[in-house]
Amino acid sequence: MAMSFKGYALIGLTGAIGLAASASVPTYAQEKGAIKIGLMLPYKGVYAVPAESIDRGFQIALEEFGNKSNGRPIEIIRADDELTPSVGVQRFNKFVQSDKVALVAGVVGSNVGIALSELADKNKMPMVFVNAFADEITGKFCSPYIARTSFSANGFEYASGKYWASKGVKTAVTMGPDYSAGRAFIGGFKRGFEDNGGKVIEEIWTPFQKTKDYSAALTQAANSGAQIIYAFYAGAEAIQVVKQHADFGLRTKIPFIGDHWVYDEALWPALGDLALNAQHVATHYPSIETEVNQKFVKAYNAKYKQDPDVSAALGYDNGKAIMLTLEKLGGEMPQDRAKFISTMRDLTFDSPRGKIKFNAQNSALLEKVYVVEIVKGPDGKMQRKPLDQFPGAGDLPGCTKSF
Amino acid sequence: MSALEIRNLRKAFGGLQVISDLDLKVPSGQRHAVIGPNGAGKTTLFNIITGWQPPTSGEILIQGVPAKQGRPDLVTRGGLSRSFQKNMLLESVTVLENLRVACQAFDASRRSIFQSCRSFTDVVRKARLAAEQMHLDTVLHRKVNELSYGQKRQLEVAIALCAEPKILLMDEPAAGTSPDERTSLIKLINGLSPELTILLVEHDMDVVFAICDIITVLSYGRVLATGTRDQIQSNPQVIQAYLGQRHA
Amino acid sequence: MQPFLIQLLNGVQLSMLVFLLAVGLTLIFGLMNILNLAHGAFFTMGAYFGLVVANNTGSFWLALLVGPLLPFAAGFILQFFVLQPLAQRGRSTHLDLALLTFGLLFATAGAVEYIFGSAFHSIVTPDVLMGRVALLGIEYPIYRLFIIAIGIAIAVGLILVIDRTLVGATLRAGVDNREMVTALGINITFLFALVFGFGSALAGFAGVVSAPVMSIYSSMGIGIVVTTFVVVVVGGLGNLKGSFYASLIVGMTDTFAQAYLPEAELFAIYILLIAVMIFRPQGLFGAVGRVA
Amino acid sequence: MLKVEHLHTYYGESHVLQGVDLSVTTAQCVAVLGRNGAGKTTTLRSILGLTPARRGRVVFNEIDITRLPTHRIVKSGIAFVPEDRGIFPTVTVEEHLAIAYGASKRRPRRKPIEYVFEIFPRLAERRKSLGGQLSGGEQQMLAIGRALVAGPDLMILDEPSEGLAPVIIEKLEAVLMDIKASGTPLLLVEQNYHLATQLADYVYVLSQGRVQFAGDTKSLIANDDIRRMYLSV
Amino acid sequence: MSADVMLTSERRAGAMKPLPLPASRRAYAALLVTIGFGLCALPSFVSGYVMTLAVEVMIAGIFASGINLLTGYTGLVSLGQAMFLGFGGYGIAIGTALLGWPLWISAPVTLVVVAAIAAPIGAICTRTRGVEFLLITLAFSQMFYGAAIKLRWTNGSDGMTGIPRPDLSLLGMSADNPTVFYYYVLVVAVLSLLMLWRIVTSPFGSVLVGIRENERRMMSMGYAVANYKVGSFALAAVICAVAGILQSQYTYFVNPDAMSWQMSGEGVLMVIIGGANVILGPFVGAAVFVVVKQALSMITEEYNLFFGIFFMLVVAFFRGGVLGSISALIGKRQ
Repeated sequence: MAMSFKGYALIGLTGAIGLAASASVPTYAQEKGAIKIGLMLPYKGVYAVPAESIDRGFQIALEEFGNKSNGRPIEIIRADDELTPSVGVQRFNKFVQSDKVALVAGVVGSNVGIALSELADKNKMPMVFVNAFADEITGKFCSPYIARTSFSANGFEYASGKYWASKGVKTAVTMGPDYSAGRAFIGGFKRGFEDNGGKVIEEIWTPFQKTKDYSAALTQAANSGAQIIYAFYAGAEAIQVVKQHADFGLRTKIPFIGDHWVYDEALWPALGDLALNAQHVATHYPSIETEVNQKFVKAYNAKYKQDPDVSAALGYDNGKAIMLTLEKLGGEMPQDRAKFISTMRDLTFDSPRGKIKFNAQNSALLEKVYVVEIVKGPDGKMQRKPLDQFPGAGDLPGCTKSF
Repeated sequence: MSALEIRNLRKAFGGLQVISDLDLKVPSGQRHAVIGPNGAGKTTLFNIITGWQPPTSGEILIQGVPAKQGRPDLVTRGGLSRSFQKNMLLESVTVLENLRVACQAFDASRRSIFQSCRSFTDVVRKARLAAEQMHLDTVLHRKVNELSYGQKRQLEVAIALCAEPKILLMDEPAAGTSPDERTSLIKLINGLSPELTILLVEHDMDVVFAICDIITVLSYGRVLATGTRDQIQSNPQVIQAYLGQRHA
Repeated sequence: MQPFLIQLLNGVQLSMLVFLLAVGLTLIFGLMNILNLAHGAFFTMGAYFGLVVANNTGSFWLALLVGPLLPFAAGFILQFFVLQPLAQRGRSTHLDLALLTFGLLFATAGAVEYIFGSAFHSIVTPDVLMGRVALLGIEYPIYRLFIIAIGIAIAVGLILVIDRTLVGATLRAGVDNREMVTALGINITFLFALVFGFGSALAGFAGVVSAPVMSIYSSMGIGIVVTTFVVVVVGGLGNLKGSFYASLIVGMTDTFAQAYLPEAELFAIYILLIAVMIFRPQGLFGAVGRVA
Repeated sequence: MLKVEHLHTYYGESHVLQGVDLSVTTAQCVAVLGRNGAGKTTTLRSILGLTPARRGRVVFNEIDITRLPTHRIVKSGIAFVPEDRGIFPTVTVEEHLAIAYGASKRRPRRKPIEYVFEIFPRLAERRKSLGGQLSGGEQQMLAIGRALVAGPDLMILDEPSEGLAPVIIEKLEAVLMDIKASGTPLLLVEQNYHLATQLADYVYVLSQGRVQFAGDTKSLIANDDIRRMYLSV
Repeated sequence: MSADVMLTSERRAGAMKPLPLPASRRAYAALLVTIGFGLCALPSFVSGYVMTLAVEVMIAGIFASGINLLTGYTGLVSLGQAMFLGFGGYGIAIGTALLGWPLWISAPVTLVVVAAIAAPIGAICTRTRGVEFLLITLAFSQMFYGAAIKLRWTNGSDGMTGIPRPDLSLLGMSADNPTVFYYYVLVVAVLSLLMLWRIVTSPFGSVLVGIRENERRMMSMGYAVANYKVGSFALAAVICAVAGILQSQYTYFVNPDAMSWQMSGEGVLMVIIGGANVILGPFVGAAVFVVVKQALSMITEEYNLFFGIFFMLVVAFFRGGVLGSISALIGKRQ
């Protein structure tokens, strides 16, 4: 039972070999010249589809700048956070300590975003979120090292609540995945809806990434007596819930209303006719007739032979904000890395979805939110038809730090 | 007072009556054997006495105290220790460690968490003594799974002795041993303190006669006869049930 | 009342799906004393193989028929060439084997991702089973009723086979006394491997059946296998009828917790399991007649 | 027809059989006697491949069966009645017979199951009962019946009389006599000296995993020393 | 207390024969010291990332050591130890973030609470054995995992952030610095290891080994086995909770994933890789695990596949784990 000394010797030997081996791992010499950007996205799992689009949009933005900033090449190092905070932390550490990146971009899940915000702050590593819409990211967890190039959940969904209340809907039941972003989106809708005379009767939360069969939740929702179901789901979860809503014959009883993630272009092949005639809020759709957007859509179409979805547009904005900031800084990451983020905060630029400005907590603000309907176009393909448009709402307060 | 007294013991598995109306008294210091054909209920009897199985009804007094059901550890603490028919040893640790753990069970140190076992030298000394008693001192630092079968049988008894019991139950201690091993085992057992009460289950009649003065014959869960060697050998019932008609 | 009825049906439907998985697990445990943590892997294999068949032929029914063949082969091979020899060498305890199958569970999820990527897939519901039927004042999707019917049919079929046929008698005999069955001239190793394969095939079958309702994705088997363990333990390890009733109990608990007590939906079944283990460690439906 | 040569068998490290030789010829009943732990049961288990021998040879009907798996050995024509009778508690009497019949390739009698019910009318009465509900005697009958339906060339019985009441043993003796008379050779391990000497033509006495005596039954009865040393009180 | 100690040391000098030891004992001791120095000096000659990996290895090693006490020493294979990893992390998070206690109060309180929760859980679980034990521990951990996802005041599946590292400003250091944190974890790991070493060589530990070897025999020796099993369960839980505290400090946050059954499975795997019932086995296992996982994730996205296969091979062919196999090899050659 007590270990023999032979045992010790073995352990010692093994340990020594292990140490020698680990010591001999070559440490990556900082390549002079290239600026390394760590791009962290959930390439696998329920958000694999938006992740892929973001990556593509990000590349389009970089190509616009010739993949160079002030003559220095840009190198993207990718990592998969698996939409799991603990994995995200490991990948982040690898970015910082092994890959020696200049900054980290990406991140879809707000759960991962929350975990990383603290880490970025402690490591003084600039972190430019592409999604991570939860209001807390730039509220409670705000940091001089963190920026978000998209928008906050409240800024977007408040308009949705307002729109549906204005359409005469009095009561709603909400459904969403039970995690930070889900709560933030549904919360935004609820504020907009109730501020304008609506009433959310019941909130149903399904476990994030765990629920595959929504029959029990949908049955409860249908039974709540509300006029509509308002939901936030994305990727695979969205397909699942929309299909099951139809399976149970609820389309005639209680409409299932969502936003541009529930009815994302990327999901149209899977949803088929179920997406048709859905009305939803959007920050971007391909046919927005601005010069910047048309240019982006063209470039995207040329490279990927399809129209960009909203995630691609957000990925593009993420890349563009980073490139513009680098340009302003002369292609150098400043010694004080907080300066990178504060430089970004001062940017104003045109993006496919409108003019981008940042607030004091480094979160991009929405210039406008569109309401669209999915219709069959003259070519028989589905497309979006604009119905209405609102100004984006402000972010929720909560940041106690000042920078 | 008897060292062990069994009153009116019954045990049934489902509808099958394994032990019925069994009474047995073993006075202090007696060497008592229980024999009987397979399926006579010997092992069940042992399991009930040692608290492994609850009786259907009846009472067991160890040193005058009723035995607690379902707690073999308390039975051992009450002064009754057993060896097993099939070796039940701590196979991958040393002989000394087996014995040390056995002795430690009766030492206050057994609950100590932050002191090395070796610092409790009393326990180690007792363990060494137990080993010497059963002639295992030459293999103290061998792992049990490296021992010969005979040595394992000796260790089986030695562990039971570490509890310093008043009553020792031995379940076929000689099963599977060679004649030499058997002879030495008998010698060792006969060398134990005469105050120790021994209850022995054994098939090998040579071993039984060499160790015990009183023999109880069990058949179908009942006591057929109790008596000395001669009484048993001349009992017609015993001859019929156990020894065979043509063979007495 | 109506929503309650729908939830009831939802519960039965989930129960039957879980039952299809639990059957194999409990048969394998009852006969071979192996806790097959890889059971979820066979669920995944069946679903993906069914998906391949459905994509190439466009037939759901063919997928349902052919999909389980791959898990059958995999299960047979696993038992006959890996688990059985390891167990026979006497070096591996049933816990080692359980851990080995744990590795297989993850290897399968990884392999599936390697081949099919991480996207979510679905098999289209066949036209016959599309739509809803009206009953007792509610409308319910036909496909989900189909799942219920399949579950009950397989439960009844299996119980009949095991209670009434020679093969069933041989299996019961194998549970009672494996060595004696060998000594009657029966190649029990082969027979058990067949049963292992059959149990795996049922898991694969469940994978195909569930595809139109739930998605097909690489780690689909990892989540559901834990629920299946709960069923198998609540029903009494190795007890076929027990696992049928336990499927119903667990499926209902899960569905009704989701519907009426969402705070507890993720752990209601575990509380159930722990309660059962405290009061009846041998499972609700005893150890009597383990397979039958 | 059965020849066992220099059989050495181990349980783990324990050397149980230390070179056992024995043989059974056609229409003969052979008994193996000895005390508990002498290696009798192990000898049978080694013949059947349940505890394979490490060294030595078992030849049956001119085929070397030493390394064959048990089910193949049984299929080659050996039927086994184990010491604990090996009755399946959750299987009915009828099914017991059906399983054994189904497993054997040879189908010697037209209706072997009916034949067993003829020999053991008690079993016919209980054909729907589960194995676990049978009494000890009924279980023993079933175990023998189950061995018979396979139509074996050799029957091996391990202590058939164990745990049976004397009346039942008498009945058992009669049945075994019949089987012997019908031409099926028997290999029998027995502690019941009386039964063994009644049935057997030839006797082996085992002790310490070795054959200590081999000879016809008469010579054993005549040999007091052997009986005293290796068999009983 | 001190009288006792004196007594025993007197006895040691007097009565106990010195155990026969190999002459090379000093050489082994020297080797151990060398390793110690090596670990202390590690930060001065490797990159920050290797140090981060070393931190991960040590934390995983402590976690696996807790499992080893239960699995390797007591013979109870649990698939639910991750719940205590999570308890450690959540305990510290609740103490510091929700209740506002300082770390030096939160940490010991967490460990005490974990022991208090683990004891009744252990009492229920250890009534079963083998596969049932495996499944009931799994059920318990799944239950807490589910509860952690659902609980609002611990932020549900998002988990809790802002977990502080120790305040070392008195020493003029900040634990946010990777090197300082490395030393902090090293110290805790060595202390945990020493504690574990104490436990397994103690009388209590020898009873646990006895239970692993033959539970029935231990009962018939007079041990109230059930109590020891519960004790072992609770101690193992505390060690796992220590790892949980470190893990949450390392990442500054904790979420329900810490309690997932995959996490428990990985812990068991580390024990098996390293060699069960060897005190350093879990650390070796953790090192192999972390390094292999890291290497695989650099080479391929599909490390689940290779990892699963690796797992199967280890279980099937290297029962004694790395240390056990090396030791068996050397044993054969001698």
